Amino acid sequence: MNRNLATTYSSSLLRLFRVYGTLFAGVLIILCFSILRPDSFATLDNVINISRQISFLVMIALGATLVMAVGEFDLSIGAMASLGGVMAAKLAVSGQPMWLCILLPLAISLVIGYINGWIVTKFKVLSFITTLGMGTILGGITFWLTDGATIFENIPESFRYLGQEMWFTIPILSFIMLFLTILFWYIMSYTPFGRRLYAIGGNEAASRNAGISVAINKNLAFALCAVLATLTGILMASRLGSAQPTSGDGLFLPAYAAAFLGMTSFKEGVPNIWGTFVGAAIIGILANGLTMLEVPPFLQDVVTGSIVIAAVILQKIGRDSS
Amino acid sequence: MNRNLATTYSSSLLRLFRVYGTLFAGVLIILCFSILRPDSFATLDNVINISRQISFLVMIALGATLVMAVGEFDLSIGAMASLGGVMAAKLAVSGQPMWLCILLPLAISLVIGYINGWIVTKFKVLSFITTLGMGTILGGITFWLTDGATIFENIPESFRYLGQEMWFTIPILSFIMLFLTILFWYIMSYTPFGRRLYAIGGNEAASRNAGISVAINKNLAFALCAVLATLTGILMASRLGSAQPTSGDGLFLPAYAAAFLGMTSFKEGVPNIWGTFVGAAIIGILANGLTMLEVPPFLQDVVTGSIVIAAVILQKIGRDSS
Amino acid sequence: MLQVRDLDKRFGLHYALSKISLDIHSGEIHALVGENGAGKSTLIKILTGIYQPNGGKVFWNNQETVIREPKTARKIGIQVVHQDRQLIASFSGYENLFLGISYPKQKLGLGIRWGAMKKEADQLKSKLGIQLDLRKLAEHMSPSEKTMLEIMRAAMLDCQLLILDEPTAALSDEESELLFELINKLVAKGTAILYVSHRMNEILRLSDRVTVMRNGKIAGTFSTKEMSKDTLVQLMTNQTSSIKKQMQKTSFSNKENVLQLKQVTSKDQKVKNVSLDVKQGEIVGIFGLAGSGRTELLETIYGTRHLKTGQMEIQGKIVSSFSPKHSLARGVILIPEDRRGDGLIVDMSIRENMTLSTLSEFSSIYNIKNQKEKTAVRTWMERLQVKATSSEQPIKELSGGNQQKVVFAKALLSKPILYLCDEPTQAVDVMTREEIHQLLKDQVSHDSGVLFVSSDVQEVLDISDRIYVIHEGEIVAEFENEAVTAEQILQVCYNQRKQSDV
Amino acid sequence: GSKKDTKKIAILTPYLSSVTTNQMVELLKKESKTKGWEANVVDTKGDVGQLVSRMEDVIATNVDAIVLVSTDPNQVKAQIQAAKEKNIPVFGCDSGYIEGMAMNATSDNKAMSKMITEHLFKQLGNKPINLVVLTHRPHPGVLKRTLEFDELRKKNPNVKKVIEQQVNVPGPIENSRKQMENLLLANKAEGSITAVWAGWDEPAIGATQAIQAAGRKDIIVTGIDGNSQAVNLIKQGSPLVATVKQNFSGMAEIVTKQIELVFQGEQITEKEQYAPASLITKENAGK
Ligand SMILES: Nc1ncnc2c1ncn2[C@@H]1O[C@H](COP(=O)(O)OP(=O)(O)OP(=O)(O)O)[C@@H](O)[C@H]1O
Ligand SMILES: Nc1ncnc2c1ncn2[C@@H]1O[C@H](COP(=O)(O)OP(=O)(O)OP(=O)(O)O)[C@@H](O)[C@H]1O
Ligand SMILES: [Mg+2]
Ligand SMILES: [Mg+2]
Repeated sequence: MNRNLATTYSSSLLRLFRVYGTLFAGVLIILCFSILRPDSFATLDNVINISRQISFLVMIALGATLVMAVGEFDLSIGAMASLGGVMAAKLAVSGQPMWLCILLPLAISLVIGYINGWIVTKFKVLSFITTLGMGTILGGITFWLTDGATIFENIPESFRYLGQEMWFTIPILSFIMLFLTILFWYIMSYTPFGRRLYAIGGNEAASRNAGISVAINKNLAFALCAVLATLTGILMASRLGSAQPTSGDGLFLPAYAAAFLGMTSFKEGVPNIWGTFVGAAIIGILANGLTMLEVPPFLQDVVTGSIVIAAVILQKIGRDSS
Repeated sequence: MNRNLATTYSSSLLRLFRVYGTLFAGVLIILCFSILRPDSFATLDNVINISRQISFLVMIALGATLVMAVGEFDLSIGAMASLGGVMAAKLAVSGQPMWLCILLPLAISLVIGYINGWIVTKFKVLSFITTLGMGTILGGITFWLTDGATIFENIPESFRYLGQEMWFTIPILSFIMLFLTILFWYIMSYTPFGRRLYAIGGNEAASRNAGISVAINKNLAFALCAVLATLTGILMASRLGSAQPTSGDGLFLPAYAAAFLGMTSFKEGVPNIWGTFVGAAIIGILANGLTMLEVPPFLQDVVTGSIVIAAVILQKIGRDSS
Repeated sequence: MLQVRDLDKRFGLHYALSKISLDIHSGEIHALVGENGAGKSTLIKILTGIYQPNGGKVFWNNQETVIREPKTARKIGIQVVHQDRQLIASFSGYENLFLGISYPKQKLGLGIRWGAMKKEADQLKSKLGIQLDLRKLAEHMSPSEKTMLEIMRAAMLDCQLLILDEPTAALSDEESELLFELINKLVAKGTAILYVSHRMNEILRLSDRVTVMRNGKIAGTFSTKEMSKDTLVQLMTNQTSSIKKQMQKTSFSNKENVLQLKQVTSKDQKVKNVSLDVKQGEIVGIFGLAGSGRTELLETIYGTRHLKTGQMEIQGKIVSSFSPKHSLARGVILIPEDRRGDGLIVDMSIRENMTLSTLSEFSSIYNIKNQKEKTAVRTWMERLQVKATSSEQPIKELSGGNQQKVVFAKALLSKPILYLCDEPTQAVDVMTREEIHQLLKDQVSHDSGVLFVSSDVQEVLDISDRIYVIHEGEIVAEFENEAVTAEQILQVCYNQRKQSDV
Repeated sequence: GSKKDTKKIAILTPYLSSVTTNQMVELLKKESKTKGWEANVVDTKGDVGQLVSRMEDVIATNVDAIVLVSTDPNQVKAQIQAAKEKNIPVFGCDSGYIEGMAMNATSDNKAMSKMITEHLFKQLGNKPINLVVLTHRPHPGVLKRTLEFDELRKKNPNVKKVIEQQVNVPGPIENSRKQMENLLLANKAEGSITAVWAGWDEPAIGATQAIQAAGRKDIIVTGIDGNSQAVNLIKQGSPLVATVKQNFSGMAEIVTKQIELVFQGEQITEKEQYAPASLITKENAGK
């Protein structure tokens, strides 16, 4: 029947909207900026520019997504990133080889993240409070390492390589970001480990009863999250050529904003890697475009907040009828 | 049987621990500080001092608790508090009567909070992302109202009354805090409204089937939360005699720390008013005691974080055996 | 094969199991029966490593074994379908099937071979003869589909002992038959079955031996051949059953309508063109095969599902506002199918749950009258014999059947004129089931009406005055419950299905 | 630079919510307007990583000049080079100078710290000194002041005790007030605290309020910045006895003038230019 066809058609359009709504919103934002600032926003240079700018947010938000996938939160990611940058910079200043400057902090953070998970799973403590406490502790350690001051003197040139260099006119940072996104997308979607993480997040008791080692998998998710946060911090220090004791703190809320925005995309209601990527991209593009449009600072906030809310609402349109 | 008696005894002790564990931790902290600094910590003056210092945190955390009770989050409380202080100060500077300086911001925040709730319930958007967006918008508005500067010139003396005066040598702030805590404890425990909020947080579908208007009650929880945050902001401005555009932002994380700490007390796993109070008190007492002990700044963080984690672990001890 | 000796389990101070001893031989179907809260599920949870016992020993193939976690149980060959569904809502049927077992992996690398996984699952599906769209997410499956999925999952791995905790509670007769076939196939291979059910007919028909539990203790193990329904019930309760069924026929033609639907269609087309009526004092049964839209029909009447066209009258008044709240105000209540998902707040106490929909009766706007509330709750707990330590016990600690009783008490508290009952007696023991029937009959004698949905034809026949048969959301037949038989009703259903298949 | 007639300048800072930074930005905006330039302000709320990104954005939009306000230029080294390659001059205002920038106008943090610290020690005379230090070391300017202060206090033999506290940002007034309240209760004896040295004015204000509320007469407070709330307190004769007023209008004026020179195609020789700071005490407050 004709009517049925129409219904089918419109309902599959709605379905598309529900799944890709946030992505559509992102495209819409890009279109707007491109029309308003064709000469500066819609340029290849700027695409590269944005891809580098969002790289930190994407990386740290990937970690947040892993922990959210098992139904927990890690509020220490900001502090972890700051500490990571500081550790790497201190090592670099003290003349250690580059690989050690990167791997040692990553190894340390792996342990710290695992401890986060261990406290949560062993004592059944809410992750919210555990990681808040851990974040405070890490902040103290960072402060102790730096005396609160930015580290920038005597940082060797090689330390800046990853953060500042390009390959084929594309920043290395952008490559790293893309590589990690694809890697974790693969892990989460196509490996048993990823499926287990999602199962735990979906129904912990059922997963345990099905024979999944809930504790170990959760601990690993926390450990990976900490490693990603630390990597973000290290790369940020490399990019700035200096390590501030609070450099990562500002990433914490945007990271969760990205992950939650992502939850409205692709797999509804489930934290997912590409969703997080799109979420981070939207946040990054908004900041970039609004600066280019020279919107006054207070209006930028109002616009950003409104667009984020609008983007998620947009995606719910027609939900009832489906 | 003797063995049984012993089991009974120890198991009821464990039960006590489970319910009051965090409270015990709090008492332990107080004992430690009292022994280490009997002449300054364990004094009536200091009790009064602490009661005033925690008043802001308690008030704003009460609001967070309400929203958590219905299973949602409000991340805009910090921005709401800042805006509240700024609005009140602007009104005071413009010569409005005191009651208007207080009631108008409260009324405005009631509407804003209700909108938060409305977006969440109407469009089924995650409250996390909605309120994050709203917080950004509110931050922009505050900035617009103040041009980013602190408001302090021409604030009338009467504006400072609530924040700075005492009744019977006890700060008015402490009275307000206690009054609100008792009020909301009563509301949450002894009124149908409170019961409904908890029911919604427990199982939304079942609550709806039981004839509860889920949307309206949730919206009200958000509205009350915003009002409490605004009140906090106003009182903070009154206390400082000035309104900074970011004064409330720093309260956001501690408020949730308090509420989550509180969830481990009294009613296990359920956000509850006295739990939040105890949580806020622990955070406040730690800051107070550690400053008095003149612990170096970085160690303060490490100690605070560790104690918070230890407090929640303590309370889980013996959980398995029950 | 499995020997249990002197098993104890304590919750707080309360013994849920004491000195349980039980033997299960390979290749037998061993039934486990007992009142609600007798401890059946607890025993199963110990055998599958979810709980640890406080005393006693378990021997598996003559070796003492400690089942420390669910993983251990699965490894040694104990598979289980729990009373509460254990699925990941956001996962598809396929993914749920492979939960906790090793996925088929690529030769090189770590990736999952989705193709192989699907093939394996589909093979199993056709082997078991189960019809189920495995691509669907678990959250979109109906209770019966979820059960079938769990049964498939248990059958995925080779198992020596399969434990089924009330598997048929949410299944229709047809699906139950499928399950029985499957059970017989497994038994033929030497698998032992531990079967928990409140449906005595199934027990008598299926099992070789039956163990009766009473109050956390074993009342005895018997050969099923020597058992009858009455003796079983007697063993379970330790008293002779007194409830006598009798059908007295009344004429309803002169009574007023409590509910009348005229060509009601729901927005999502799950309910189509339904016209029906329920008269005062009448119990009207609705029967249909799984997925025929019975739940949806009740939800549309109750207001949780949107109505598109048609007209609804309650007590002769045309209804214009649809929501659970309005329905309750009109005196219409729903006993939902999924009691944990839609009926109860599991973290709250019995008291708080029971009075939830009638809170205003026990309170003014600024406070709740505690004494009044407690008295009412206690009264109903006694009347329905809810087995609990006190009215303050959280719902999640109650046995399945006792949870259902709380749902019922909540409904009864609101003194409704129309009951919409969706599988109200699932998971409820025989005695309680009779009680619930009796309760409903008592209620209708006060001029209220009941719309009663059950997957059990016999139950529908036992209780209803009139029966509608529903198929794909449409009413296809109506019977006065006089001379009609179960076969006749089922016949209508199957005929309809054949027609729509063509 | 761009070919358009109106020159565009971008003003970037992470600290727009700080009173003094805000003051400077406002002045820069006003000055630009009178010169007929279009000024665009970008604030990153304390986030330096963000600042880097936003700087790249304005470079991409081809502004004619960039002004960094209250920012450590070491953290945007690469971006300064990128701007240089596109011929966009980068000016510092209260920031610092590094290779590649056009110039920086500042009041020397070190000098200011020296000025106020010496004043403080002079006030305290020859008695034993017990100090509370309220600071926020992550802020580069405040750090410089604190380090200079550390040098000076070590040289002063009268300094017996130093309690350093980190002030939380955002919310420095409320936070420093609380910390001071606690310290006062912990040190009740007369002379157990004789002075508070604050890294900038907001904590000085919080500490002053706490001292006033406790009714302690034996403690004096100093700040740095000269924000008007602090100047007000000094005028009233509160425990806050002095601050150093940075010449923000001076800095903004210098920068504006230098931008104009660059737009006219001239070279800047003086890379670091100072707008001298002045000590504010009760005697000259509010004049
Ligand atoms: N987690 C728990 N905490 C406290 N008590 C519990 C818990 N789980 C079960 N119980 C109690 O143990 C007893 C046995 O419960 P169980 O679920 O085993 O009964 P059952 O025989 O399966 O009943 P049903 O037929 O209703 O499912 C009940 O009294 C129940 O209240
Ligand atoms: N949330 C949902 N999303 C999508 N489909 C659903 C959902 N709930 C039910 N369905 C489908 O709707 C149809 C009717 O389901 P439902 O189970 O409610 O009918 P029923 O007659 O009550 O049968 P049952 O005996 O299974 O309860 C089924 O095909 C079912 O798979
Ligand atoms: Mg059971
Ligand atoms: Mg159904």
